[in-house]
Amino acid sequence: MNKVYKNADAAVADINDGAVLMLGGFGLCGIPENSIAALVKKGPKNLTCISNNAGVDDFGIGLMLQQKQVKKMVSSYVGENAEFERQLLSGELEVELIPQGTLATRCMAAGYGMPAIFTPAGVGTEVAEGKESRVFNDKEYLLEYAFDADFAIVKAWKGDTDGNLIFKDTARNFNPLMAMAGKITIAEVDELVEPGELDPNTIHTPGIYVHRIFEGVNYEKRIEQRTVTKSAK
Amino acid sequence: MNKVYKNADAAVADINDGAVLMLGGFGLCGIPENSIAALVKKGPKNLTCISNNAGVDDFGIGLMLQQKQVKKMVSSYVGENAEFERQLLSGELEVELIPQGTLATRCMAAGYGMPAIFTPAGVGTEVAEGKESRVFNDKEYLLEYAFDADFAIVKAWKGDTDGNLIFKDTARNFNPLMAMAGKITIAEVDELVEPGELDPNTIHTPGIYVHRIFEGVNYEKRIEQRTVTKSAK
Amino acid sequence: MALTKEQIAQRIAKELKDGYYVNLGIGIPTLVANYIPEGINVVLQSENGLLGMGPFPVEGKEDADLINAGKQTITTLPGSSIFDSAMSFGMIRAGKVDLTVLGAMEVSEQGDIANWKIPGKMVKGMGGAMDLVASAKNIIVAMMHTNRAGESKLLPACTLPLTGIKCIKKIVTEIAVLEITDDGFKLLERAPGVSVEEIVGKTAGKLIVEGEIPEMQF
Amino acid sequence: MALTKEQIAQRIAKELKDGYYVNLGIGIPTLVANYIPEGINVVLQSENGLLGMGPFPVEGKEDADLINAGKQTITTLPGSSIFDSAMSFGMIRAGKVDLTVLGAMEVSEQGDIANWKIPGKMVKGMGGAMDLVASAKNIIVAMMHTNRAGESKLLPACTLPLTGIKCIKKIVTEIAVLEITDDGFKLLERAPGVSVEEIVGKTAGKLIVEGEIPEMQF
Repeated sequence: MNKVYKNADAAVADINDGAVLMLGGFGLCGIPENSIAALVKKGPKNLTCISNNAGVDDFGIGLMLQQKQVKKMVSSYVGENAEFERQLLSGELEVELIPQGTLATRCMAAGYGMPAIFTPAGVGTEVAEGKESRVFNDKEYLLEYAFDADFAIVKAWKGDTDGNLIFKDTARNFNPLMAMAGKITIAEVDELVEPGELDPNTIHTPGIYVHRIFEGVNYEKRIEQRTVTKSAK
Repeated sequence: MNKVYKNADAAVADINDGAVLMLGGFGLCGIPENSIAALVKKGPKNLTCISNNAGVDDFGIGLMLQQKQVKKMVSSYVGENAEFERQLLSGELEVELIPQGTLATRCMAAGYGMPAIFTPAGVGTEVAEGKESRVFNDKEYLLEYAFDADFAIVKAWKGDTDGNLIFKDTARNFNPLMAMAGKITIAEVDELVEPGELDPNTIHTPGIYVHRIFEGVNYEKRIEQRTVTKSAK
Repeated sequence: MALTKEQIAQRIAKELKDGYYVNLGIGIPTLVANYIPEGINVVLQSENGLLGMGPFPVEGKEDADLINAGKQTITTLPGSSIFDSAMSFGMIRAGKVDLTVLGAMEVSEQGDIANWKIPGKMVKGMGGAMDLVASAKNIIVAMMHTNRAGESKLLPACTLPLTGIKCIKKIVTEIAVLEITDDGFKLLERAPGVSVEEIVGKTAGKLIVEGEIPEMQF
Repeated sequence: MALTKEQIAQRIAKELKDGYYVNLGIGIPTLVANYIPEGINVVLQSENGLLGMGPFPVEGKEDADLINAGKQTITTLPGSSIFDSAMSFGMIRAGKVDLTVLGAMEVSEQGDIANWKIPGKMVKGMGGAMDLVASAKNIIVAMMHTNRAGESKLLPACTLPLTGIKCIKKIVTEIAVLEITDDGFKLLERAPGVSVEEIVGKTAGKLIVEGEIPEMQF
């Protein structure tokens, strides 16, 4: 069975209006740049995007926001984005804010076939409103449900044609979790190799979780906060 | 803070009567041979051992069973061990049988700070007796609790002095899960290296989970079922 | 003529589709790997933490660190991946494994299965069987139609302690291929030369026989 | 004399112990890394998936794939490890991180904290703050004692939406070190030259002052 797609356009061709998407990345680090560009080009609307952040005005999911493709964002932090703020305040955009660890674990739960998990994050806060809570060992936890996404779109460093993925440094973040969680998982990679080229012990996402893979092009890998040490220690 | 211990004797020196232990390995694959030998030598009794299997008569946890050190085994499969069977039938040994995936996930839950998880394994069977169950999306799941172990004892391939671990092939199995789950985690490794020698992207168990580490000696790595192909294809 | 174990495996192998991820249990199910149809690519999962299991190693190349869930020394194929037991059962629970083939002591007409415990005998444990049957979306049982005493293993209800309930989709025995339906076992195929009457006689649970029952093709 | 932000960080750094795994929030907490005492080895966790965070890279060595939770380019130190966000918050929830240092808008005398949302202002989200405060066993808040309007940020009860409840253990401000006890804020130390009266005057929540209050030592 061939999992290899020619490019992002081909891989996202059946993502249509109203789809629920997971998009990997933390800030602009490890985001599926090619797929986002292809989605902007193809133009599906009313998307629900589960992603830790919403990009910046002119990059990442921000590009989809500019095209008004997003109906709802499910994120832990959505700063750094003026268009996002405008749409939110005008009521064009819905946002659900979720603690970062809860977001991550709800992805993992989906990939691990666990319908729900317990986490203490948000107990006693407005995040807990309307949610079931339960005490274990004198500590209160919220019951949080596994996500249910039509597509997970992730960015990996290396991948093979069987769909095995390896991530690099902190560009890993939510990517392997979301890769496990999509009904259909699309992975774009810096480098696509043949089966056998990756050490099985170093695979972060086994190919069983990945349905489509392609080698991306022209990665910008924009840096949000360029911080440097003036002199080497 | 020094995590490096001289040898297995030093690493298990404070494991005393009545301790609850997790021991990594699947069959005889990836078991902490040195630590088991040291426990046999030191001789703590009334141990509870959480481990997928109970070794064979003359190897692995079987050695501790021979010394009557084990009060209770928590496992998914305990065949291949005549002394185990004798102690069980005579009432000397208690055994709790748990589905393998449930065993694994209860370890992971401990390492991830999740007090309990939901799994469908065992629904409608005697494993479900006395357990809380719950329906999500028309499917029934059992509520299973995170393990609580005094010590987790694991075997890794490579480790560094900060406690970072890398496992090899299917000797990984339960090891990284148990490594996350012990109040005190002891890791024995084939090869102990300095920090910086392992690629951070290939670490399976981050050092934060590992409290003691030592380089093991004289690994036997016994094979239970030696199966071979007569001629190369 | 009743099928051999190899033929049961061969018949089950016909259920494989290109791209399938498959978990094969110990015994007859393991033999299925020998009959994967030409031109079809199937990835074998071993629940101790491996995708892409290959054949046994050539003599002298056995590696104690590389075994399958039956504790046999094995090899990996190009494209394989290794993971821990939680992820292994995670992908099983999440329904990512397309087909699971298991042995059984008894199967009920509701699709319940018993394959881990015989009262009065030493209980070795369920291993990963309960996780597999509770999670897999597509389970085929490979077993003999009757036990050594000649009693049917296809029952109205299991008499042995259950491994899982309402989970089996299909059964391949030495004499028949059957599907579990809401109304009981449905006879799909019979072994070459085996009569419908023989299958009826050896099936204790409710058996649906509709129209002409074709012989199995290999 | 009120402490500078650097001095607040410096005072918090005295709480570090050898072998600690530490998560430092954005702002003053980040500065703590600059004052790790000699001879003490501390491992910094960044909740986007890194243990063993090092200093910012030298110019030209920035790597877009290597950032901290504040999205700043960073480096890794020998012995570092990378993991996904679920494991990152897993180790936080499991209490493996020894110390968490966070900023706050308000802290209550029960140890509640508010630091993510101001009604009427654009809400950016809680990021990992709710996970951290609900999970960490040892949380120190680094903040100014009063807000820009001069109002106390140490309150009988928080007025802003909460981030977490009964979780803060200690607070270091520009004028005082305080501990949260069952009976309210307990004054432990005062900044050099700052009077107990000034601290009392700037603390709206219940403040316990017992005996002589020493000046902070650096």
